[in-house]
Amino acid sequence: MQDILALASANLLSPAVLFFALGFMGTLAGAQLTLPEAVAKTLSIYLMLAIGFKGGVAVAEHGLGIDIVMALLAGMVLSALIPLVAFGLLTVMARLERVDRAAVAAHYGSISIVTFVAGSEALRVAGLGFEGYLVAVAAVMETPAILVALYLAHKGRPASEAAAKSGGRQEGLMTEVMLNSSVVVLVGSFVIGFLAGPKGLADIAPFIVDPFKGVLCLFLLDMGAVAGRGIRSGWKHMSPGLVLFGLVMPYIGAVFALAAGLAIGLSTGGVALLMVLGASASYIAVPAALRLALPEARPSIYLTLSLGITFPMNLTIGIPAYIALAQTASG
Amino acid sequence: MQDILALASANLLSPAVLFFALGFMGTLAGAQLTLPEAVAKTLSIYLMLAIGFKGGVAVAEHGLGIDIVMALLAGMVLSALIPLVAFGLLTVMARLERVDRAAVAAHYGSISIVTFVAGSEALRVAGLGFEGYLVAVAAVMETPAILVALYLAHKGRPASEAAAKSGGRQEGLMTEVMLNSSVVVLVGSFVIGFLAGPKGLADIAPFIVDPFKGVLCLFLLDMGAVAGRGIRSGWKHMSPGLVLFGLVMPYIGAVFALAAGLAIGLSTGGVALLMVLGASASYIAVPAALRLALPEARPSIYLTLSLGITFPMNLTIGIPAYIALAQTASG
Amino acid sequence: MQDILALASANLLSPAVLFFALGFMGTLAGAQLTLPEAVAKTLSIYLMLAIGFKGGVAVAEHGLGIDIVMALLAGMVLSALIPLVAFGLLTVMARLERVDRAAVAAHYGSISIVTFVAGSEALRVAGLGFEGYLVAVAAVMETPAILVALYLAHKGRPASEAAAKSGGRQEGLMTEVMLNSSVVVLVGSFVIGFLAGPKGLADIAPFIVDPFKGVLCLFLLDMGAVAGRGIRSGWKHMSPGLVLFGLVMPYIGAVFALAAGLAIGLSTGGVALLMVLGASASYIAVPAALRLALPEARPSIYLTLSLGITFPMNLTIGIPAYIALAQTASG
Amino acid sequence: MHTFAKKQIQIICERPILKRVQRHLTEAGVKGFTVFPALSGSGSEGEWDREGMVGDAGQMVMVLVVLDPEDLDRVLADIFDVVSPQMGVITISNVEVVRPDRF
Amino acid sequence: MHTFAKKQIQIICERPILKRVQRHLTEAGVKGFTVFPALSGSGSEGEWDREGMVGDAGQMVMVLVVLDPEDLDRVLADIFDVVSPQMGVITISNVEVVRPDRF
Amino acid sequence: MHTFAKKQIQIICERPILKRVQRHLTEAGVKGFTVFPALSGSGSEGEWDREGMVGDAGQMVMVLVVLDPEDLDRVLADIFDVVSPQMGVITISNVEVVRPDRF
Ligand SMILES: Nc1ncnc2c1ncn2[C@@H]1O[C@H](COP(=O)(O)O)[C@@H](O)[C@H]1O
Ligand SMILES: Nc1ncnc2c1ncn2[C@@H]1O[C@H](COP(=O)(O)O)[C@@H](O)[C@H]1O
Ligand SMILES: Nc1ncnc2c1ncn2[C@@H]1O[C@H](COP(=O)(O)O)[C@@H](O)[C@H]1O
Ligand code: NA
Ligand code: NA
Ligand code: NA
Repeated sequence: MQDILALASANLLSPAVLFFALGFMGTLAGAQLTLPEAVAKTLSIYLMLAIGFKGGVAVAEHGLGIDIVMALLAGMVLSALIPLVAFGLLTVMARLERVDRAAVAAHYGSISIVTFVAGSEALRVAGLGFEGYLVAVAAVMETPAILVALYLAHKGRPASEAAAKSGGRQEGLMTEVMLNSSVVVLVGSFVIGFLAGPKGLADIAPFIVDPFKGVLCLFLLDMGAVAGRGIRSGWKHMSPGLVLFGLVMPYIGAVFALAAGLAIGLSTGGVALLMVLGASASYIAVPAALRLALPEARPSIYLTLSLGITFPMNLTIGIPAYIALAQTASG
Repeated sequence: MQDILALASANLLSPAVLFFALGFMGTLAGAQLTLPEAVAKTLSIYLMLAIGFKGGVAVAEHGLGIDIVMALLAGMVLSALIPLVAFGLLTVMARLERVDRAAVAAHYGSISIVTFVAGSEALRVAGLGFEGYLVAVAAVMETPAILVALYLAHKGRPASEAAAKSGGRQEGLMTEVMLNSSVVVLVGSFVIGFLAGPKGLADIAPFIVDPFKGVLCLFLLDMGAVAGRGIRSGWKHMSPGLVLFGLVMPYIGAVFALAAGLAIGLSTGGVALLMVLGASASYIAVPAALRLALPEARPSIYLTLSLGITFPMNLTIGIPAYIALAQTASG
Repeated sequence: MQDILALASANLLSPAVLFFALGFMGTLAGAQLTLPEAVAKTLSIYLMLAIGFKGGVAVAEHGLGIDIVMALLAGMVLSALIPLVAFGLLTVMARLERVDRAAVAAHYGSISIVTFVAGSEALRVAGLGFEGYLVAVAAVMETPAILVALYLAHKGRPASEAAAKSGGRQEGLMTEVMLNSSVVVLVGSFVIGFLAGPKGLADIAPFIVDPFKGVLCLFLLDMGAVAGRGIRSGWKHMSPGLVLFGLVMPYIGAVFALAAGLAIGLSTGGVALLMVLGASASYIAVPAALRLALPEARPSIYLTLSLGITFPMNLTIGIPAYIALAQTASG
Repeated sequence: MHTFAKKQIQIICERPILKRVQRHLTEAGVKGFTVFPALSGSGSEGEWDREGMVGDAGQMVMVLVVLDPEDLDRVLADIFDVVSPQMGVITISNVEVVRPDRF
Repeated sequence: MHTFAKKQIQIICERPILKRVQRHLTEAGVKGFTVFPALSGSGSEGEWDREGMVGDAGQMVMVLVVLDPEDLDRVLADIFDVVSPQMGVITISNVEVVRPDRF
Repeated sequence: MHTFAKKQIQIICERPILKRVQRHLTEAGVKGFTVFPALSGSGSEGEWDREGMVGDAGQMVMVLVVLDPEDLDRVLADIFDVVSPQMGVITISNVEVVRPDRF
């Protein structure tokens, strides 16, 4: 128990979380703390590139095996399964249109790479290692959730209407989703890291390793500001049930991931990180895909939930909780 | 005397000042050397974040005391006092509308954080330490000057007209000014640095400490270009009296700060840095606030003075002069 | 021979080249992998600043001599000569308007600073040093090619028409070209590096030396994406003859540079780097100048060639080939 | 396609007063607006260029408002009061739209 | 100078559907268009601001198309189908051009 | 509100010639103009996209000029000479303004 508290307070007092809080609270108080869009996008690419590369190098060092395939499969299953649970839960907890429930469900099945990064930093502080290939697992978890959500959204409709509504709408959707830049940079950097190996890492470590935590702070300042803005403008669309969903759903996703992680025999850190993936909700790839595929779904609901409620919760108390759970369970 | 010359030439030949000169002169010669706006803004946030954080860590290491309160008070008094002097001097030295005099005065009472940064780098080279909390002093010096200037601008007017003119104009002004992003990032990072302490600093030092001087060079290249552009387009609005004011006023502000710094017992480096604050003129927070509060005041005058004349002067010969003065006076 | 293969594979498996390939192929596959314009521009300025500064420091360490003057002259001669060859070759190999041939020729006479950077990294890996002043040679090679190309473009025309066509068009052209920001930052940083010397370099090395390779990776990801986009949209304007030209011309430029480098007695690494300069084709300064000076020339041809064909070829197989040739010839 | 006549107000104003303009538009009941960043410009107060700038002063933005002709006068009067002491330009033009009820 | 009457379509739409809009414009045979980035805005779905955003969702862009009055109806019908289920605004206005054959 | 008829010229041109366009506008005596950055586009010379670009070639900007109808012909003729050999589009439209003396 003491360990858990120590973990939690170490996390809460880490510069990264404090900068997130600065952005979040400063924005609620009325300040403008966002970074310019061009820079925010670049920092996000930097994070993808850095963790992808480091993951690839880790795999190059430890070798490829069947466990990677297992983990990738587990990730895909989680990404497809969690939306179903989320959809059901939303049906009980909130009065939303079917399409909005499906859209929210997609976000929770998919993942947030920044939460993943924050989780891996917390593990490092806690002295726990993890499997390098989990980066690749994160990448494969981006898309299955979207497909399941589209199915959920359309299932209730008369076939003819569904076909008409989505007529031409799915054109290009799948390539858009599969080729969205964050996935390509993540996977591409993973492969490059695998090819370049530790020698390649040594070359570019002063760019992707040493300043990484500091860059994360700057990025989380921005993310905090964007989350705070989301809460400011989206709060009126939230009901108590929805807020509760945004706080509880991550733990459900995490428990599913816990089971999966134990089943495929991940290390304690690996289990914790898979839980972080299960718990986190997308706010880059999925919203863009849904604007194309489910334009009737309201961003003011899904973005406020994933970015304004779940992301801050995961970053502050979720991550230490998942680590503690993983430690207890792995035990 | 030899020391002063050594100091001055070390400053003039530092990469940071040379890059400023490159931007300034290249622009006067017709080149386009600015950075994109998105990047310039981000670099400025980076500088705030870095010096705020380092200041906070310094205070965490040396402990909080009554001296901080004294210094904050001194800063506020300076920021309120200097505009009065500047306003009076302008009345003598230049033929300007009352509102323009008040606007210029506001800039000189407030501070330029980049000049502060350049000053602290020069102190480091000169081997002089300074109180970490001076960062917080810089933050509190941003706003009092604006209030005094608004008072000066409106004092001369018939009450009715003044009220009419500013009708609705001050709406939101104060929150705008207090919550302007540079102040919030500076103060927020200061508090975070204080909370995170030396351990937090070690984490992100490869981002905010090691590359700091280099980033400053890039930023000063841009600042030089912007200053040069300001001179190119604003020169026609300058009179000999105004130029002289832009060159002399910083020394007056510095002398006030010298007195204040000695009075509250700052270290030699601290006195020098408070002088730099007194001498420097704002070009971010104050111009934006004045566009809201005193739209009749002409930016071509106040921006050309603060950015085109005072900033380069401070950066090149002002800073070494203030350090030398502080050393002589502290003795 | 084995050495050459080792060199080539070390180059092909370097993170920088792999990231270029990721950008290039990802874009051909349909992904959007470019960085925001503001960031791409800044990274390019960063590269100029870093290599200029390092070049200047190298010269400060080794002293100025007549050899620099010789090298600058050689660079200018190459830059003026290569377009003549390119123009002739194009006349044989492709059916293009005179003005398009002249425009393409200008690009090959001028240089690509990113190829230069990649070349100097490859030399470092191969353990070969080079003369620091070659950075300055790169700078002087930007413009003579443009003048020669303008001459070539207008030579064929009746004098009256030529005069009419270019009426007012050359206004400001030369200052535009000489003062284009990349040249000014490169030369300015070179001079600053020379003035600041090794002490100045130590100050800002954590910004311009340590993370350099990593930043180059990020930039090459973007360049790869831009090159891929160029191929996608420009491919229909390419003929087999043009593609062949884009692949062969660099080697011709390189051989000219080889002769010049040997003649003026450069080191092996220096010869190789001069070859890289001779082989590379501009895609920043020259296109912008030609939009002003030769608007009838089609960017879809010259940009596709220089950025879509020659740049990737140089980066992957060209650079190791030039190094190998230089070693053989110097050897 | 059947289209309906509306008005478009184009406000080129300083970025520091953008919030104020937005508040007034919202209070005046317009159903929407879109803001565009300007790059540089020139007017009676001289030239400006946002390249390299750190602060918001000295930048202009353009606010586009499509609205019903009936609302034009009221909105215009309100916005004119806000913008006229500042640098900037307001123009009004005729546009057609497909879905008239949205404006 | 002698000028010729053309139409300008102004499409304010979400960035994620920009590719789709471009494809439809090209297929509808328009000779050109230009896209501008918007900064922020407000509409029936609330406010948005692209500052600080990482993803493309929640950003609007403006597509300007100058075209011949003859083509207006066809292009408009096609684009309206694409844009109407999404957030956004389409307006049409009259413009004059110097070189009529280019549109 | 009482408004006055003016003209608006909208010049979509290449960034490298922007300085030249500005110089000509100033020399032609226009009282002001504003420049907007474009993001991407398509025309007779194919597509362009400024994302990822380092150089200025291949970028378009839009220059808006509000001016008095009396000055239109002179300014237009001058600008047309500058822009017509290059890529780009010039359109003219009618706008109303509140303060007629400013243009
Ligand atoms: N006639 C005009 N056409 C377009 N934009 C203008 C015009 N006049 C002024 N502007 C814009 O409004 C800003 C302020 O103008 P001013 O208030 O005249 O200094 C200028 O810098 C331009 O960006
Ligand atoms: N009346 C309007 N005038 C200008 N832009 C508008 C208007 N209505 C909506 N918009 C833009 O279109 C976006 C989506 O609008 P809506 O579909 O109403 O949510 C808004 O965020 C604005 O950027
Ligand atoms: N009809 C049009 N409507 C709007 N923008 C256009 C149009 N035609 C051309 N443009 C813009 O002008 C650029 C150059 O066009 P062009 O000279 O036809 O290659 C294009 O890339 C577009 O950005
Ligand atoms: Na998840
Ligand atoms: Na001051
Ligand atoms: Na060359």
